Amino acid sequence: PTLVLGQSETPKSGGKLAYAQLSANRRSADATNSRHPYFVVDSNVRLQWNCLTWVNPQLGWELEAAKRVEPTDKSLAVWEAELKEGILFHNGKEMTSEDVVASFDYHRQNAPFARQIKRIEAVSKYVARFYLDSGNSEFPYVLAEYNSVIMPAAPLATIGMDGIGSGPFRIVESDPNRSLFMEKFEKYFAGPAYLDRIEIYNREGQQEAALNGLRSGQFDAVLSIDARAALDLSKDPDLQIEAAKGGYSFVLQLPKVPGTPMDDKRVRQAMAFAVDRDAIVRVAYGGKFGWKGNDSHLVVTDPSFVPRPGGRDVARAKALLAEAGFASGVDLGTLYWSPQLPEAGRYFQVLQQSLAEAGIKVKLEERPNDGYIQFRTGDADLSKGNYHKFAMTAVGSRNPGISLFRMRNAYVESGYWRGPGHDRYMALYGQAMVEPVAATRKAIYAQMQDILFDEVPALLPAGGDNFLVHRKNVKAMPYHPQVWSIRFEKTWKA
Amino acid sequence: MLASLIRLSSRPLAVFGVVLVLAHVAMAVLAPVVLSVNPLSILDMPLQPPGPEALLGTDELGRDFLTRLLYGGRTAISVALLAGGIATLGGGLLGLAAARVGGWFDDVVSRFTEVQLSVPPILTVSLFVAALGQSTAVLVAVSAIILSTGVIRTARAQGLNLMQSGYVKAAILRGESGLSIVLRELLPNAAELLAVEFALRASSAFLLVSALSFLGLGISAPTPDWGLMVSEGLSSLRYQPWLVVMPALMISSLVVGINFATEGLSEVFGLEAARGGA
Amino acid sequence: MFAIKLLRRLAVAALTLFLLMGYIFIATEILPGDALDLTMTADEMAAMPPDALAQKKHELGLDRPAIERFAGFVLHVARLDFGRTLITRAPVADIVWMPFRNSLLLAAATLMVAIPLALFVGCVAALFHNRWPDHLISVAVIFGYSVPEFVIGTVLVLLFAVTWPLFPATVTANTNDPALKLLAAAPLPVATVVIGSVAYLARVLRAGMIEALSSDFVERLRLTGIPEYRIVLRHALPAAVGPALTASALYAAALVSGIVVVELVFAYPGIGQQMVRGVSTREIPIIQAIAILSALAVVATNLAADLALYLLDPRRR
Amino acid sequence: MSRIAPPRSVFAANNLTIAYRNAAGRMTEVLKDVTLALKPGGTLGIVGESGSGKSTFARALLGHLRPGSSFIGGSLDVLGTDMIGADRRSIAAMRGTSIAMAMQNPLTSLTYHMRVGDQVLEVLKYRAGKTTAEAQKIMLDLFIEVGLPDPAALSRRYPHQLSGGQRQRVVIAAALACNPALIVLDEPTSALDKTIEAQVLDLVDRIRRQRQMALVMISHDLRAVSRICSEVAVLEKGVLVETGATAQVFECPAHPYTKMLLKAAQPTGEPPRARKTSTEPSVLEACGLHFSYPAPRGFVKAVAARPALTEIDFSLAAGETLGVIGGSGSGKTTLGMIVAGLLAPSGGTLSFQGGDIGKLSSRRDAQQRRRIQIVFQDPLSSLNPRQTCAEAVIRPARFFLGVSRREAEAMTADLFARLGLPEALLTRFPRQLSGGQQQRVAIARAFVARPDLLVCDEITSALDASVQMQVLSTLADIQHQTGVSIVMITHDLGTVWERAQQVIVLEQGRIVDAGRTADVFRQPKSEAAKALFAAGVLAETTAPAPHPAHQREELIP
Ligand SMILES: Nc1ncnc2c1ncn2[C@@H]1O[C@H](COP(=O)(O)OP(=O)(O)OP(=O)(O)O)[C@@H](O)[C@H]1O
Ligand SMILES: Nc1ncnc2c1ncn2[C@@H]1O[C@H](COP(=O)(O)OP(=O)(O)OP(=O)(O)O)[C@@H](O)[C@H]1O
Ligand SMILES: [Mg+2]
Ligand SMILES: [Mg+2]
Ligand code: NI
Repeated sequence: PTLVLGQSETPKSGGKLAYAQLSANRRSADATNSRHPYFVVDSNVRLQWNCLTWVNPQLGWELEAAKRVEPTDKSLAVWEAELKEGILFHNGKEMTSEDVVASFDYHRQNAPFARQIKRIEAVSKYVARFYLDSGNSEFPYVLAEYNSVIMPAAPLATIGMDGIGSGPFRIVESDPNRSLFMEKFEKYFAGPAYLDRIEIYNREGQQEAALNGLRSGQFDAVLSIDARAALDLSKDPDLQIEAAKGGYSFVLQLPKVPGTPMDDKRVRQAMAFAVDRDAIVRVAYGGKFGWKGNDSHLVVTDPSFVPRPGGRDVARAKALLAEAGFASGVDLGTLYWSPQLPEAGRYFQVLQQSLAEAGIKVKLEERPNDGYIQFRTGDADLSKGNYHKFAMTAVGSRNPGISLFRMRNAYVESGYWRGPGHDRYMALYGQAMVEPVAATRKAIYAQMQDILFDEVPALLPAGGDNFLVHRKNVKAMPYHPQVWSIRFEKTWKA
Repeated sequence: MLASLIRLSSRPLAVFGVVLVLAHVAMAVLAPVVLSVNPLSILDMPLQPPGPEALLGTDELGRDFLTRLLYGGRTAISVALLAGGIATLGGGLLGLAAARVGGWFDDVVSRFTEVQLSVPPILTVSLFVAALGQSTAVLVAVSAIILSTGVIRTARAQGLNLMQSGYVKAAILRGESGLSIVLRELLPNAAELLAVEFALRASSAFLLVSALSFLGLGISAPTPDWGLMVSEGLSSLRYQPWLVVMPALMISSLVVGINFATEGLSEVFGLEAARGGA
Repeated sequence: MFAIKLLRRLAVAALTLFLLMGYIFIATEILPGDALDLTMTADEMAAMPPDALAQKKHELGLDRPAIERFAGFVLHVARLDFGRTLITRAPVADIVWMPFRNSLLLAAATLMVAIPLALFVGCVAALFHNRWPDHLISVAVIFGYSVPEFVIGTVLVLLFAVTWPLFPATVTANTNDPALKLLAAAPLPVATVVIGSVAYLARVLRAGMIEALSSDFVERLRLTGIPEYRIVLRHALPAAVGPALTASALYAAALVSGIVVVELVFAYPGIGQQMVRGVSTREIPIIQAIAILSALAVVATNLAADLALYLLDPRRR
Repeated sequence: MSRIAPPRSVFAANNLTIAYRNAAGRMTEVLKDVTLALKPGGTLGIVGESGSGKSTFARALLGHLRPGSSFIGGSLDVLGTDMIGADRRSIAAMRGTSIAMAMQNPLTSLTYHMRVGDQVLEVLKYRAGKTTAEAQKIMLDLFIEVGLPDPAALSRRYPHQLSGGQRQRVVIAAALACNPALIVLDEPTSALDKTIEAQVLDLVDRIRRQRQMALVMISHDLRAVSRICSEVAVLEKGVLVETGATAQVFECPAHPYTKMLLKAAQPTGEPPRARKTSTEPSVLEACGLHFSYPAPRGFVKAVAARPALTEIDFSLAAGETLGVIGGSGSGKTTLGMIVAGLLAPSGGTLSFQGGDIGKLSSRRDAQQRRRIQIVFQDPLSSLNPRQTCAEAVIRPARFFLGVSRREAEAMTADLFARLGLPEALLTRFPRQLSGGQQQRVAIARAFVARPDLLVCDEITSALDASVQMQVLSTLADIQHQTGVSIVMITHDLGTVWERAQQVIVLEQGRIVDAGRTADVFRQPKSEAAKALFAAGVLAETTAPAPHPAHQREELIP
């Protein structure tokens, strides 16, 4: 990939970069799996690993480990990827199609987006072929997901556990939940990185501690600071803020357990009308750095994004509740949240208060990020009648295909949305995926969003931009709307 | 009693303590009377500087900070008073009874206090909160259990001392019932000690609840609470330090006040020896 | 005779530990709600078919009688095996062990600084009893233990890491780092705990010293013209340390509580982090393990204090 | 440079006044205008009731005042130094070397965590500048001089491993270490029991003579003073009421206070005659009583405790008094508690009016509980500070007799009157009463139950001599009126001599002597009893009143 960084100084090699991350899209990590790509994700993905493709800050896809990714036919259901030659893993082995097959055999079973891959085979030493369950014109985006890294081939039970990737840095030390130390991989296929060492410290939920560390000189950078901190720190002459427009937003997953209020469309609609999106943008994102969500996973920067018609309407919300039989208000129980981003606490308190004004009672309970996904989903299995919990999750910006796919049935983020509305939605999705004309596709996406406005399978009230702050002596350290797509191989210290 | 109060009034630090405590109590009681703003409602822009609309500005959620500050002690103080009261009364009676009854009963009570004292308070709370969920009732009950151990020990020691006195022996020899001895002979003579214990226990309950709220295990948002406000305000420490400083000051001044007052009281009552300096 | 006393004291400690396990077991396993309730919401449970529920209970060992489970619990704990976490099924001992060491380290460092400091402060206060240095110290001491650790910690960071960047604001050392490296990374956490501890210890010591200095034997020494420094150091201090020791041992539990809070303020890799995480994920086994380990530490401290008392006070031998 | 002439007196106090600031902030004088001197080599005894200012004077001699008190007038010159004006340093320089003091309480005035030898060495090293080796030798000599057995081994012990008498000797040895010109002994014997007391007094007298030093001895024990001191000063509430040669002052005391002290110290008259034991039914009968305190609880059994009482037999007739005497720790209190029902005997029988009472009071029947009452040693602690004096009596009246409140009040008022307590006291709280009044209220509480047996455990030992007499005569009056039997536990032989018909002597939990008072006193059968009485005999040579043990008259018809 070519990074246009627009710097005039000549980069220097060497040095150590220590940064704290405040957001981690983490599964639980314990000593046995702390190096696995699935357990400490986001800020280390492109440091340690490579995927076949990469999504750039403008949210367009580019080639990464592959030199070619294309469909084999018009159905768009079979795709071929050809690896660049001479990509070495940290253990010195060359990356081949065998590794791609082994990796995706694992991903197929463990990563939600990779489930669409029905089969994968090695065609030649460098070419692998993917067979999808249906056509998907945006499949290269799936290959850029954080879960889609290429690991050295190994049995399913052990693959990825050693933490060996092909990225510009390799893990030398890991402390579950606390830190990850990496050193430069000299034989990185795109040329060695400038920095000798990167130390990542996990300070999720502790922005203040992280910023104190920055001020006291312990850290060179802090990733995913909130809008207000960014605003304040931009006044500091020693520091520089990097912003990425249209970053994370929060989904409220509404488990539609039969017989509970959330199963009733009118209650969900009432929520959509009651929530004070402006207040959230104001409080959590300082007014200018956030955007009002439209209850789809689309991000405001996306050309296909359609704003939700009409503003906040408490009276309407109350009327809907009354219609659903909750004239004196409804208690939805506990909403579990985790501090995946520094502003989350404020975000959900505003949400809670604004829902309360319409008579919708929600209790908040904080859970640590670590293990939160397991906690939230439990052993959700609709066939057994197990639902996940009434909880939130942070979602990063994606291409429309991936974003809109997240409302499918049998998925936690849609809260197991079902019924005719859902079926119409998914039919439109299938249509869009094989639609070659962009404008037509956009029209279909707009129709899909209309369905969401009416059905409100999940609530996505608002989102905000991504910020990182670094010292001025750190050069070429850009941020990205997708945190897992950041890359620091061109970053250097003056 | 009156004489004790007069002697107390000659100690400037004790008076200072009593005044602090009374000021806090007045504030907690009067908050809803003087203030018309709902401490939960979100007014406008967050982190407004002090102004005519919000005298101390707004907090990070855009709620009136003064209102929240004045309301901020109510929950924790009520929890502390309740827990302290239950602990003092229950623990006091239990300790005195253990001293009177002796034998296996004393053994059981003493073992219980020993065991309870060896589990750090915060862990006891954690255990119960994890098992029973986070609620005010759980907080009160668990704090009361934790604090009662100290009271039991003090009361038991005092009880054993009193058991040596002629009037208790005389009552035993008369054949008075255990209850009558505890209530008639022991309790009145441990009353001052228990009063001081109550103040101390309530203040440690308050500190405990504040620390728990700070950790996110105590009183939960959006209830205004000083411990919680300190932790919420940390992110604004640099813009509006008073969001942290004021609630921290509230917590500290209340506890300092209680401690000054009780120090004075126990000196006036001549209780240092009975309390064993701890 | 000493050996017998020692044995008896050890037996008492062992009994305390045993009862403690019973207490912790009852608190977590017999009280309303078992491990199952904690990992699932009521709706989920209601929606679960009975045989699946029974299967689940069996997996977690909840279908055995309480006594049997308690026996198992005790036997496992005796081997320092704290079972597996409810969610990830990872061995609890692995999760808790190093953080526990780190917290002990923090406690030890704290005491190493706090005890000499408290001795000094306590002696000064006692020597100047009822004069201005004593009054000053008494007031400072009350402030010291009235201000919560999280406030002290925040103030220290603000002063010595942000305003004057002398010390690290947050602990970057890793859980498995060697002891010295960890401590070198944690001057402010240590200072925070020290402030509260010194206040408490100095207060106890001051009381002990005042009592010792007003004792008959000190008066006799004064009337014999023995130099004051010798009276204080050789006669009064050892007599004051005894009661202070007993009181300090009681303080051990409070110290652990303080440490837990400070660890969170500074992201120190100790049990505090694990505890809060454990509570919010309802990982009872983790909290159980932490509670047992720290109680063990407290019981051991009490034991050590008693032994020290035996050595200090010949009357007890 | 002329040598300082030897002072004409060891110390001279002129109008010395010392006051302390009380809790209310007012100055209270504890010594008023005391003028007193002692010539070199002289021996002075200072006597007076508790709180009369004896110890205050003793400390003042060393230039030391207790915290809170100060010199407010007069002068005090000790060995040529002005103790009021001199700076602290020069006063400190005199302490231990020129003047030394042995404190009132030998049991607590040694540092408990230091070997006793080291504590004497310390004085020699720091005060006399001796090297360790020199000091070691002097220390051992001193120990021999004060009569401590096996000094080398003993010096390596800790204070608690020494008996009270031995500790007192160590304290005296430390005071003597630097060979002071004046030694002050503050109640050297009050914490000791009679036998040891005699030995210590002997020792003091001998050493003083050998070393030719001046001695001030403070005591409330007139016999001890008359034995050791050639001069005596009598203090009453801080005022010096009488001084002079000991023999003269004691022979014909001029001041009424001195007379009162003397009278209180000497028993007079004869022991009351025992009624015929054969005809009178016995109220209380003990047969083979046995008791041991439970060994301290634990998992490993401690060495079994020595029984506190073994093989106790006695009987007490109605209306009579049984005296229980014996050294400290001999089991007197234990016996009293068993009789009262606070402890249950572990063996033997105890019967009261024919019924078995060998059990705890809680298992006795209500009548037995009512008929046996006890009065305790410490008058203040025997009354509930939170109840008025009337309430203390009304409660048992109603409890035992089931009378109405009004009746109980009337009974209380009546009892108060009979005990010579002013009616005004009814509504007061115990702290507002004097010690003697408190003790009489306690007696009233016992008598309101109309007991047949009263246990008195050292009921006067906490009281001043003058008050003791009042309490005892009150008790005698009411015994006369009600015909109650009394078990009188005391270490005051005089009281037993005067009030008890029968006496038992306990030693180490056994009865070593028993019988009619006169018999036991005259012909003690056991060594323990002999030692007990020998200590009492001391005063006999100097005291004016004849000692009971030497009256040769037949008491029993
Ligand atoms: N700080 C003090 N300094 C001096 N005297 C005090 C002080 N506090 C109380 N007093 C009182 O001074 C009076 C004299 O006490 P002192 O010890 O000299 O009496 P004493 O004759 O030695 O009595 P005892 O026979 O009980 O030892 C007592 O009434 C005592 O209570
Ligand atoms: N509660 C107790 N536990 C164990 N031993 C005790 C207890 N009380 C007293 N003793 C022991 O029992 C023995 C008798 O004690 P008791 O108090 O009856 O003596 P006493 O004759 O009243 O002595 P004194 O004259 O000093 O009052 C002593 O050796 C004492 O140490
Ligand atoms: Mg005296
Ligand atoms: Mg006795
Ligand atoms: Ni005699």
